[in-house]
Amino acid sequence: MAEVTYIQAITDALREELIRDPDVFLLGEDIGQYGGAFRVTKDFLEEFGPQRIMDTPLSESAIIGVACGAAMAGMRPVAEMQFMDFITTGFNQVVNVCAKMHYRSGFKVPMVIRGPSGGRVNGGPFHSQNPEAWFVRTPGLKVVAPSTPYDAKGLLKAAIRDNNPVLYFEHKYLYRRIKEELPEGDFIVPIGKGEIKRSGKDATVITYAAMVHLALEVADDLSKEGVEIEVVDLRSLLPYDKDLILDSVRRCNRVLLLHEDTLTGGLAGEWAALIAEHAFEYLDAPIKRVASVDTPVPYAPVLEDFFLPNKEKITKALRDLLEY
Amino acid sequence: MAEVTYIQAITDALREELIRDPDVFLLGEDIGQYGGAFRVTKDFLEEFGPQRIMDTPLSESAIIGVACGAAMAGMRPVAEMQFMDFITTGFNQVVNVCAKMHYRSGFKVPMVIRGPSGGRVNGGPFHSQNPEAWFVRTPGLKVVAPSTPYDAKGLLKAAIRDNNPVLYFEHKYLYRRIKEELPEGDFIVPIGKGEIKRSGKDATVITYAAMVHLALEVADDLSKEGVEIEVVDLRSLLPYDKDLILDSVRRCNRVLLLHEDTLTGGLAGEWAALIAEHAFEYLDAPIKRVASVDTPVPYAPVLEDFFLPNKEKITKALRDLLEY
Amino acid sequence: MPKSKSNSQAKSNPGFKHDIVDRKYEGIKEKDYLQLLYLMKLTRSAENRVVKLYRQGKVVGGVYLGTGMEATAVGSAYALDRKKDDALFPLIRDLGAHFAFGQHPKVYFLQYLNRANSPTKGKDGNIHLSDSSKNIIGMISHLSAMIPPAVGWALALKMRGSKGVTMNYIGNGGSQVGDFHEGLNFASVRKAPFVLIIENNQYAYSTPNTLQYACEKLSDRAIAYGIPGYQIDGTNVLEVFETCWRAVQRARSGEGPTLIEAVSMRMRGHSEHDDHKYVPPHLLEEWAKKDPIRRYEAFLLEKGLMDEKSMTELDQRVEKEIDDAVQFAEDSPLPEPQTAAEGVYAD
Amino acid sequence: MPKSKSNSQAKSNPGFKHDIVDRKYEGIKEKDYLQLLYLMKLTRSAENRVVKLYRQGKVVGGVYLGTGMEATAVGSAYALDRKKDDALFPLIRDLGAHFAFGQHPKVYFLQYLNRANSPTKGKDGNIHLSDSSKNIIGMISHLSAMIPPAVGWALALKMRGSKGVTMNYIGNGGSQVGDFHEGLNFASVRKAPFVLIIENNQYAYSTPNTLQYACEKLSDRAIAYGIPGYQIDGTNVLEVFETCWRAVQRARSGEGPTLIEAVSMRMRGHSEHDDHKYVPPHLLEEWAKKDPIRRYEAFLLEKGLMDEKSMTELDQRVEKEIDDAVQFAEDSPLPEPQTAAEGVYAD
Ligand SMILES: Cc1ncc(C[n+]2csc(CCOP(=O)(O)OP(=O)(O)O)c2C)c(N)n1
Ligand SMILES: Cc1ncc(C[n+]2csc(CCOP(=O)(O)OP(=O)(O)O)c2C)c(N)n1
Ligand SMILES: [Mg+2]
Ligand SMILES: [Mg+2]
Repeated sequence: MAEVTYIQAITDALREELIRDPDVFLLGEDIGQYGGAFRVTKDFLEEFGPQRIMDTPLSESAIIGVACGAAMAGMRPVAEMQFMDFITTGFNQVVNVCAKMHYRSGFKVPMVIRGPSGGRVNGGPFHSQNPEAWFVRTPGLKVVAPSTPYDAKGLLKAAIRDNNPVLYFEHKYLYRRIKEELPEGDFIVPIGKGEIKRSGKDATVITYAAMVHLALEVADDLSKEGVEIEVVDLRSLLPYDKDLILDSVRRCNRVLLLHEDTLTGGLAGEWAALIAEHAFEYLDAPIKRVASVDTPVPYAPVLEDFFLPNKEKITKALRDLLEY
Repeated sequence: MAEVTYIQAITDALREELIRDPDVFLLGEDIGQYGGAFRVTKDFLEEFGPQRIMDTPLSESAIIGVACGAAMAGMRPVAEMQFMDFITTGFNQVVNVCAKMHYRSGFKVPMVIRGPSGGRVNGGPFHSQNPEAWFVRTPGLKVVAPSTPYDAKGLLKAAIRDNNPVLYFEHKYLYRRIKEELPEGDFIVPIGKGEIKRSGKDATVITYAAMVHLALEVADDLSKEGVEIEVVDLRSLLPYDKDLILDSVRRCNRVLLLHEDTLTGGLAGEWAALIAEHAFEYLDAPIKRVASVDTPVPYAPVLEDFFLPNKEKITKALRDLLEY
Repeated sequence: MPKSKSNSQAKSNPGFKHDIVDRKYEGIKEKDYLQLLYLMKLTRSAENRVVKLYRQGKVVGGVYLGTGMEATAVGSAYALDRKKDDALFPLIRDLGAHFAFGQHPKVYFLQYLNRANSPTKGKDGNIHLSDSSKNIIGMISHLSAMIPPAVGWALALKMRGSKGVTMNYIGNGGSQVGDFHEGLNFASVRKAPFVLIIENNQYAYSTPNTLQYACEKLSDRAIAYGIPGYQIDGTNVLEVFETCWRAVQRARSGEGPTLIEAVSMRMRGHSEHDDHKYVPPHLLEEWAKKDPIRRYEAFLLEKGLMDEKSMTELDQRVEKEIDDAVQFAEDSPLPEPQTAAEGVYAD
Repeated sequence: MPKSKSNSQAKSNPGFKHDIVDRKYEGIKEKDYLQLLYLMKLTRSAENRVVKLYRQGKVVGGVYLGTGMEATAVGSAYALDRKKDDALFPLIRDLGAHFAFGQHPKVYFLQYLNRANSPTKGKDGNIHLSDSSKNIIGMISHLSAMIPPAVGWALALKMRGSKGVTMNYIGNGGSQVGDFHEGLNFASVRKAPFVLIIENNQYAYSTPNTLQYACEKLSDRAIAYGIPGYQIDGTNVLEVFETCWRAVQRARSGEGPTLIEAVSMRMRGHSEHDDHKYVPPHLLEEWAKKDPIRRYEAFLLEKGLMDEKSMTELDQRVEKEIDDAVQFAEDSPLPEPQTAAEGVYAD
């Protein structure tokens, strides 16, 4: 059993689903002959043919809308955004056409929109964004964001099999940096279920995607000082695992909310509200947030480093919590 | 001094700014001869001519983008969305072009996007939304949402004079339902400053727009029982008045966060996080949220009534807080 | 300015000039002649009845009519064939297309009266009605947003080896929206079995065409996508039918999309609360002479396919059907409040 | 497949076939002939240098070049006049347009090396550089998104009584995006003083035109907006200049926008990490014969406006300017980290 990278896990999930279900097809810019900007669908065109691996015009709104219509007609399209930043040009299709279709018409919309998101790769303001929070506030959508190859594979399969529009955010910083051995055979990771990636008792960090790894590094460091930090990986952002969050907070009594997206209006707010309402009595310290600075994602490495959460910021916040 | 409706206050602000500053101009669908779907700009075409009152093609993305470019070139455009629901088709222009322009290029973008939002008028899923939260998480934008004629006029003037893209959400339910006497002469309401619309001591409600009035009604009812509820009207949603929220919570020790937008991922989360971090010691009860049900806005009156916050839901939440 | 016509007024019209050429219309069969009239009358009658209900306060929200445009709505969708897997994506003025595609009038009233047993269960309003059992996909409000899904549906049919075709509509205003361009371009590159009808009714809400676009004919936009484009008289149901029928056959045989601009006039306000004052009265008078129902009646009378008697019978039949449909809808229950929370997600 | 040409290789080319017709090009003056060559050479040299810096690890992120397209970028923007209030909205392959519009090469290197004194202060990357002092407005990544702002800027000029014109660019891929349609339609309805250049370089990243659009010529899309459209040889700097010059004069005199499709070839990968393998080698060989710089050099040699000596001197001058510019940029400071938090809002 070989180690599989995060990006390979995505490729494997797509290939296995294409084989399993003839209704599954992929569409997006440069996904055919080129195999996608990040080569997620390398060699798929030869394997599955141009009908199931559809190179599209440069038109995100049409890509998403076409996927929606095809899904309503019984297919299971998986649309790639070359970068998730570009989903904004198809925004109306996502939030008003796809998201509201079942509620208002009864038509099912089994489709996935997937693509790379996130920073720390010097991509600048338009190739580094974390657009997930725009969608988490939109009923009718599901939103997932895996942090490991296992979750990446299992969640993508679950997303493709789901009868609703699912937004699947891949963190491009993890693509080739994270590896693990994956079990043989088919498996899914259920949408809506988080996972404790590290158990602890002194404080809990609620997070997802690339920040999981940063949190784990900090937790390892602090462990040497005898402090045990729990790391909760939400994996799904909508719906999200409220029970897991509340359970962890009730056990650890101190909580840090962490995301790579910018602070104000970010997802940590939603989690904070949940906790402050439903685990209020268990809190021994204020709820803290660490997130990116409230700016566009700057390009220069020194600026992006300043902008993003990092080990120092997370450690400092945890120390504040522990010392409270 | 006559009473002025909320919608008249908007009309007055636009007219006065058009007169004051020759760089101000309006653009949007049907705003000229017709005077706008809600007649906000009635008779403006005759008064200011077709260059300053520009009827546009049916193209929200172009309307916003054109406004952006004109603003960069030194004008002060005010773009109307016939309904704020339609801003989603120009979403990329708002969040990627307008919002990031100054940060990445130094060009100023003094523009306003305004229009009717909100429900309770049986407008159905596409004419009733509260899109503000999509923008509050986007650095580079300012977002305001007045609840009274005074604030409507003062904030619109402030928005037009601001050197940044400002989204101005009018609540259409209030258009002709809310009246008040306005002072003579020019005034503005500064962006970023909230206002206590009713002082209290037993609990505070943080809210904005149409919900302010609902909160005030509930507060009046509860006052008869000897309970004094404070009602904080944020007015500005980005930036928002953190000091005012924290001060109110520190005095009242119990807080209800209220908005008409749907619950999950809504703005109340942001406020909850602020409070749970910075006023933690002052809380005598969990933070509560009341918001719309997590669905699209349903059309049928019985369904919309179920969907929206109402006096019963607010009263119940406040009683829970008070009895805690 | 013509006021809302009651059904009795619209009944018969000896002497109405029709200028419809009597020739062999491709695709049309004997029985279709009367059916087309029936469908147009059903449409107008249903819409007039909704206005009545609206005035009685029984309809909330907006009311949008296709008065003057019935020939476009009916003639186009009548060219489709549900048995061949076709799908319909109608727009705001296309009640006639619903009927031509086999929808029952009672569904229309259930929808406008937001009953629990309407296709949207009261969750979406007015003319936004879908019917998943009939492959009718109701619009969202954002104009042109349904074009990409209609193209996607068409491509799905193609992928599955079906010969089905999808038909979608857009206004002379809505065709300025980006999705018009993206959707039609996508369709043409992929040769989707797709027909798009531009309903050019001279206005977009209050905005005249001179402020919407600067090209000569909207049908010329077909050139931008390398597909055929036709500008036709949208008040002549036979011309509409024939042009759409050819386009549907073309799509069915794998040759790709067609763009059809059907020219007509929106004879009422944008919605029923719009006074329509921005339209010069002479324009309405001129267009009244081209009323799609009255001129087609005159044609059928002249052609001898109908007489005064059968005309009266038809009106009575239509009236009865509408009466029954309204009754059925009014007798149907409103949704239970808590159903508002249901159905956001499919299982 | 031609590799990245060093400047010395590209220097002189006796015998290179040019096929440029020697005639009176409207708008062009004697001195312009040499200036156009200088600008194209400056462009290619600057881009080649950035590749070098990239390979040395000094440039982070992507590197996007306009190799093979210099005639389009230079010839078009050279038709503008900053003194007349014109504004430039260049795209990813348009370094030459920056130079032709008066930008200094050092700014380009400051930008690519994300220095504190670059126009974006390190906040935006690579070719996304604006210069508010020169009315150059840098693109955002989302293709076609700059078209509506460019139209808005044009309308602002018109409103203020200026005779200025804005010029913007879009790719053969990017012209499928909705904003292309909305922006150009808006411009044509309002007769904005606006020129849009479609740079048809055969590919959009890896995607060939057959998968992007189905019309014959992208310039035919002008018909959809009732404006003039021209398809021209984008590797002939004189043809590009003349066509754009006419379009600019037309816009300046209030007659509205023009759409120009300049046909060329993207001679390198989409970005420097793209191996470009999807392009059939014979295509690159054919297009190499139309190299905009070499054929224009050959033309100038034949016309007697240059000789071997002046050519060498020009190359040396360009080389020196680039050396100095790189030196200046490398000597400039990186931004202070905390400046990341500044400038989100204007005062
Ligand atoms: C994207 C979008 N913007 C604005 C509106 C508001 N609106 C509703 S109908 C209408 C006019 C539509 O005109 P047209 O497309 O010609 O269709 P018609 O009503 O004439 O049939 C407008 C502006 C909308 N529905 N969608
Ligand atoms: C809206 C949008 N979608 C996707 C991309 C990703 N992308 C960057 S360049 C490119 C190809 C552009 O092709 P073209 O428009 O022909 O310009 P060229 O690079 O050939 O000059 C793509 C797909 C983008 N920048 N913007
Ligand atoms: Mg119309
Ligand atoms: Mg290209």
